[in-house]
Amino acid sequence: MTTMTLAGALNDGLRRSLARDEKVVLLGEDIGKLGGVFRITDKLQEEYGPRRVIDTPLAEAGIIGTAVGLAIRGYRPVCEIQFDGFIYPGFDQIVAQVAKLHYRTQGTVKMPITIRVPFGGGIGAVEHHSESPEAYFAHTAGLRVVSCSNPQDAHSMIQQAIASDDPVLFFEPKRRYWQKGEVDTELDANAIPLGQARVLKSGSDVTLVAYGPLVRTALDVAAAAADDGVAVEVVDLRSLSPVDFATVEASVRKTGRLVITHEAAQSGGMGAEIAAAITERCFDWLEAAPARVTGFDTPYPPASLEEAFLPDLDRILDAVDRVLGRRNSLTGWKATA
Amino acid sequence: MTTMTLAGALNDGLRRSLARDEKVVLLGEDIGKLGGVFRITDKLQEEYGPRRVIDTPLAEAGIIGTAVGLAIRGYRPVCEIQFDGFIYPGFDQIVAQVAKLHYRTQGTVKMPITIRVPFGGGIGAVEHHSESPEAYFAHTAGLRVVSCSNPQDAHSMIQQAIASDDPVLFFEPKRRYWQKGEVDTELDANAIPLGQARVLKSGSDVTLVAYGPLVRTALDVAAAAADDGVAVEVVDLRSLSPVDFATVEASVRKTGRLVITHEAAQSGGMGAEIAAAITERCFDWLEAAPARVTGFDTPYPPASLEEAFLPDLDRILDAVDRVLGRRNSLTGWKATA
Amino acid sequence: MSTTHEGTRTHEAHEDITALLKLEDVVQLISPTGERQSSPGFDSWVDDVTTEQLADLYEDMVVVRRIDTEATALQRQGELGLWPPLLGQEAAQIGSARALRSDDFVFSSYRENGVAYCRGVNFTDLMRVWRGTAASGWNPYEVGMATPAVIIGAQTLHATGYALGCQFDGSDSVAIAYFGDGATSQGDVNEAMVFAASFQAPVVFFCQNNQWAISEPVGLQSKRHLSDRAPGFGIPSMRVDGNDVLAVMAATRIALDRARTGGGPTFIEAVTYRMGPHTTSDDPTRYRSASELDEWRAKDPITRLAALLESRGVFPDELGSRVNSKADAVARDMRAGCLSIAKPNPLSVFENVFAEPHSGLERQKSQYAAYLASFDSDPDASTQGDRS
Amino acid sequence: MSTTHEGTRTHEAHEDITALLKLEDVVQLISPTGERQSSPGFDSWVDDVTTEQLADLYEDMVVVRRIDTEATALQRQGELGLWPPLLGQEAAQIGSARALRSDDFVFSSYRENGVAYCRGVNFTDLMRVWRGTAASGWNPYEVGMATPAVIIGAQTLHATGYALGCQFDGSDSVAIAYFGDGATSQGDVNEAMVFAASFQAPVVFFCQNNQWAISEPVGLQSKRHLSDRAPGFGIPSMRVDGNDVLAVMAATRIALDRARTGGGPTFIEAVTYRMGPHTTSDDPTRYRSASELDEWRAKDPITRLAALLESRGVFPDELGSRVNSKADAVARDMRAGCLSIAKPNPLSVFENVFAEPHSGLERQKSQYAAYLASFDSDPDASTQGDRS
Ligand SMILES: Cc1ncc(C[n+]2csc(CCOP(=O)(O)OP(=O)(O)O)c2C)c(N)n1
Ligand SMILES: Cc1ncc(C[n+]2csc(CCOP(=O)(O)OP(=O)(O)O)c2C)c(N)n1
Ligand SMILES: [Mg+2]
Ligand SMILES: [Mg+2]
Repeated sequence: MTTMTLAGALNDGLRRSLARDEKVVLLGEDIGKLGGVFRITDKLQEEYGPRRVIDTPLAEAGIIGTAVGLAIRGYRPVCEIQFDGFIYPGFDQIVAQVAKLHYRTQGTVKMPITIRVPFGGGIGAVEHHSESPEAYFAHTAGLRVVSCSNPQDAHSMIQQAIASDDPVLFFEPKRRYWQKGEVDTELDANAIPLGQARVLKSGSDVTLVAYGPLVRTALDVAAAAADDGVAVEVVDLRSLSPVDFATVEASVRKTGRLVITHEAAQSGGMGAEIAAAITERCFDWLEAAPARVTGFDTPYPPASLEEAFLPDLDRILDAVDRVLGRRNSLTGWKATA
Repeated sequence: MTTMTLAGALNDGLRRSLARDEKVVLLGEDIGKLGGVFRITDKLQEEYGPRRVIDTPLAEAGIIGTAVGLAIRGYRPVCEIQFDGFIYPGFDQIVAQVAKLHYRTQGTVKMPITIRVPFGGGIGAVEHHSESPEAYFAHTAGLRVVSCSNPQDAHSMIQQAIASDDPVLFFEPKRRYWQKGEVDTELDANAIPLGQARVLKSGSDVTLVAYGPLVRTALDVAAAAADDGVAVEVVDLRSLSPVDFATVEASVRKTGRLVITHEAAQSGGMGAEIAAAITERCFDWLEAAPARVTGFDTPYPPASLEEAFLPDLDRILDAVDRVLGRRNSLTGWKATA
Repeated sequence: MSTTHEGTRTHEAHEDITALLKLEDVVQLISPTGERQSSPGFDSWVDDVTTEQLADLYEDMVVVRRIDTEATALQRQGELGLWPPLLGQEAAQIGSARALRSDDFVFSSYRENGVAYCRGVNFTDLMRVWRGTAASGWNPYEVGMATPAVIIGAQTLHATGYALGCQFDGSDSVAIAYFGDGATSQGDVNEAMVFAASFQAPVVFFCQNNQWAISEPVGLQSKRHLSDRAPGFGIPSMRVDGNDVLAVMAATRIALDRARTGGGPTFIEAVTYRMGPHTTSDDPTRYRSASELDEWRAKDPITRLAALLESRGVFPDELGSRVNSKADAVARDMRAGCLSIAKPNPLSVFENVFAEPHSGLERQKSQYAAYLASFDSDPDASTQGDRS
Repeated sequence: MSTTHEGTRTHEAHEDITALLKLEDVVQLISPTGERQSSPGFDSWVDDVTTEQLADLYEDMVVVRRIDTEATALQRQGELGLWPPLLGQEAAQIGSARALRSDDFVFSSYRENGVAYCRGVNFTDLMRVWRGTAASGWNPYEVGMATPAVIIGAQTLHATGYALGCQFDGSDSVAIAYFGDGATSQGDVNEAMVFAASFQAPVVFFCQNNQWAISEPVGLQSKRHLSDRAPGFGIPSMRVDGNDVLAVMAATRIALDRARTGGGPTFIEAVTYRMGPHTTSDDPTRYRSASELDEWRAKDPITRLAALLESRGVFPDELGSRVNSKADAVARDMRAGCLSIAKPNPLSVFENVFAEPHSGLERQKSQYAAYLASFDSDPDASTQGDRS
């Protein structure tokens, strides 16, 4: 076991992938000498050379489209998108090419491309640097979408994503880059499969589903609720496509209550899909409607308003109260169905 | 009252908008002499000249980005995207600019841009010509998203969209372009507000929500179900952002059962949002979990498989049976909660 | 099928293409009336092409035109959903494709059926997409050609990335991207030039300027020759008569040689004309004049090669009947193949979305299977019963 | 603040910029040591600039450098979240912005604070975005400048569309797009050139080639001069010493005049250097050498203008103290303004998403208001209570 930051764990995971398979190449803006604006690729160009760790011209469609060609040639490209808000110029190549080429070619051409995206808010950044675009990709057939929440998962999941023969959108919780944790660097071979969720804390009263940056907040919620006598079960979703509904379903059949939280806008966000699917699967077990605690349906606001925008301990606790039929800001006192 | 095809109604609505406001300009590929590949802009360049109806170079980001500049200068651009699958190269300009400029400029700059998109399948087309990308835009704060389902709405809604000071994604059900209907061309001033849904057929047993191309299918379902003694209430959503939840809520409080249908992929589609929001609002009224009948989570398939992909009468009836607790393919016989 | 003519020699003059081009606006080696023109710097690249090989090229062009005619007929008869004719562009496609090696890799748009033919794509496979029975017709690795890209320009980046891979591998294989005049306006195509120049990728950008992007004339896309664009990106370019199979072949060989020998990307503008509609759904009379078509008919790529062959003493009748019977046979095979393509099984809609299992999709598949099965088990379960 | 120098004369020689440029690689009117150089074709465009006006330009440059220094300090002190310094690019920004008319319209990136200053943007407003209190600082229509675009290159299309609107209106206003060397790789910038050329839009593409895009040297984006790109799109271009305020002004006036008189778009590459970090978050020592910085220090835009003014007999001390006290005053105002910016109300997060009411958002707003109110009505409702 080694103590690592989440950023350091990603760096080490990338290094191992580069070492393991010479077809792995990293592409992105400023990932070479600079090591990326978040230093996730720190020293990798020095170690593996400019042929394996490639600074590209400043164009996201170019990065993704070039990666597609490399993949057709048998490479395993790992693209870095510098910030969440800069993925959109590459959207067409992702949605119309990366996602569809395996289908289009009837399985003859594989697209083992990993697209790394530092995402989410909470770092006081300027516009386009705090977005949560994951739902766009989870709605896109042909893509796998994952998000890690801690150093151990960061370390394993980045290697699993790169090893996958399918394209993976890999969302990194940027405000947790400096969060430290124990990492068993040898665990990777036996790590949890990429598409699987994980129950981080068990509890019998309410299921709380989170991913990426809000997993830590969710654990804080569970601790605060415990003080209040409420046992919250925290599920770290890890994978957004596919969603591991079996794990969520098992939890909700136990608790009867579901709260989902994410930073992305509420309308059409992951919370909608999870609430809808779990209602389909667990209707007879639900004691209350699943509640969503999310970013608002607004652009990500200026830094001094992000505190208002981002789901936090209090807002999530308010929703926990709501599904429990306790006094809350939305319904006041109300018994559950 | 005049009998018009849906395509003809759009053409007439565009003509009226051009006549009413000289700041209205149409931009797109092949919209001039050709009148667009679906002839929606037929003869408009002849009538209004190449300064008002503009054939642009072949580049969607260019079309949208140029429209943004024109809007800043005080114009009211109407962009045609030739087919649904070609909107993605313009995605960045839509999501990062069109959607956010009013917010970014604190309301000083308006974005009265209409983006017309022929969408959906059922016409036996090749790849990228049958997609349903509406959920991407409904998840994007700052955009209004609508879809018309009949000639009358096409006529009114296109004019309302153009007159709106907000950007509107206008989804046209391409397989219904040739559907005919009565149009009161003078109704427009008193037409239903753009953000409002419409109950097309009332019924007390099941609420069936649809929009765009599947509204007609939904009406067929209601007719077929009526033969079977089931009264289906059909809601034409019309607006996807905002969703007129008040209308859907009122219906579901009456029927206690909800089926939603769309052609887009199920995961993260509009159906997820509607199911989740209605469950939140009507939990105590629901007799069964809302059911979704949608396209699969696959790329849109080759033409000879679209029959399998597209929700149709039988698949929707199967879901109606499901929410009624009648025998169906998914659960067999099962009483509702 | 003809022999592949591979231009393998290196050539001292190829370094300064731009200087070469100062001499002439459009490189032409065969005039519209079939005379062999001399063009310094280009001639030597096709010196080795024998009259027999020219006859093979002639055969290719006639055959792909016949494929095109047959496919158009099949579409009119309702057997294909759509077809994008290449009529008029035979020399551009055959001249370039026959310059390739089998280990080169083609990234094309939808209209390059002539190129696909040269790569050895089976006629029936060529039809699958347009018949709507499959997302694509062939295995790209078997023929060295990606399945067509419909999103305009997207494939130019793929070609660039693939070429970069060839460079990494130390291979001298080359990627070639085919695209149209309209495509040059897309961001992707310009980004492809940026990336290719930056990495000196061994890629050939082959632009068939057929004067039209559906209803839009090339003048709407650019006020300058399209070949003028690339040099500003640091990519040398050539402008050749795209209806002249020899000129096209010479230019392609020059570009391939540059790429193979570390010279990086090259841009070729093949000036040609789309003599048919954009696709079988299009009505070109809405936007262009009959006289324009007549003008280009006089520059037909096949007639001029026939004239040249005739002047070389190749009996046109003999050649003509050999070629026509080949074309007839291909058309017959193609029609039979097309009609034999089976409609896929409904459940195949779920196949190949992913390379590895995806729990969400598997659930949808099994639910749909159960749904389909419900018609078998109980015909009354369907109101329509049209599936049972 | 200085007077705006407007280049309103038409000029016979401007038609053939490319021919002009054959003469010199980079246009320079003031040498790094402050000598006035002659440059045929450019001189006459700044003949009218008096020594007094040169002194005004000097003042502008010193003031914006001071603004930059002060903002950097404010960031270091935690008063701003981020700041993108323009250090070294003063001549490029002031020389071009002072050539504009007030009815022209600027579309810029994040680094054009010198341009904003010239447009009359209030110092405090300049800081709002970087202090994180507002999505933007000013009303674009009041100063003729859009709020900065952070998505690289996006604004070049906006400028093109705006320019098209000017053309439609029959106005002779011009749109100018500012962007960096890195931006030239983006599809949007290339599409903007396509559209601008196709419509002959009255737009000026003003590229500040400051040699770096964060850690990437310009050579990674292009193997050729950036100014070589535009002609292939049918857009004439100029390459000027971006550290020479007069050369920049002359080039901008030529471009503006072309645009106003129906000549269409022009591309200007201003060759300059980003002497500071990319932003206050950046550490340039990771990717570039100290010697490179030294080299460019010798070409400082402000020193050379001071030397020229000195040679013209403008007492540097007197001018120096006038300019410094102005700069001090601006910096003081700015600091005070910055510190006075109030934190916005939480509920303002919902404002201005739409111009017209949106039922979904209104519901979220009222629910959030109720949530906030719940802390007031009952402090115990919150476990944390940190909002009450
Ligand atoms: C991104 C995108 N936008 C629009 C279209 C629709 N479209 C199909 S072909 C075509 C014209 C292409 O013209 P060109 O590049 O000259 O090729 P050609 O058809 O002449 O071979 C257009 C606009 C598309 N396929 N992709
Ligand atoms: C679409 C997009 N991709 C990436 C970024 C991140 N980014 C911000 S500034 C920058 C470098 C820009 O370089 P250049 O265009 O030369 O302008 P400069 O900063 O030198 O003024 C990058 C990559 C961005 N803002 N937008
Ligand atoms: Mg064309
Ligand atoms: Mg730069």
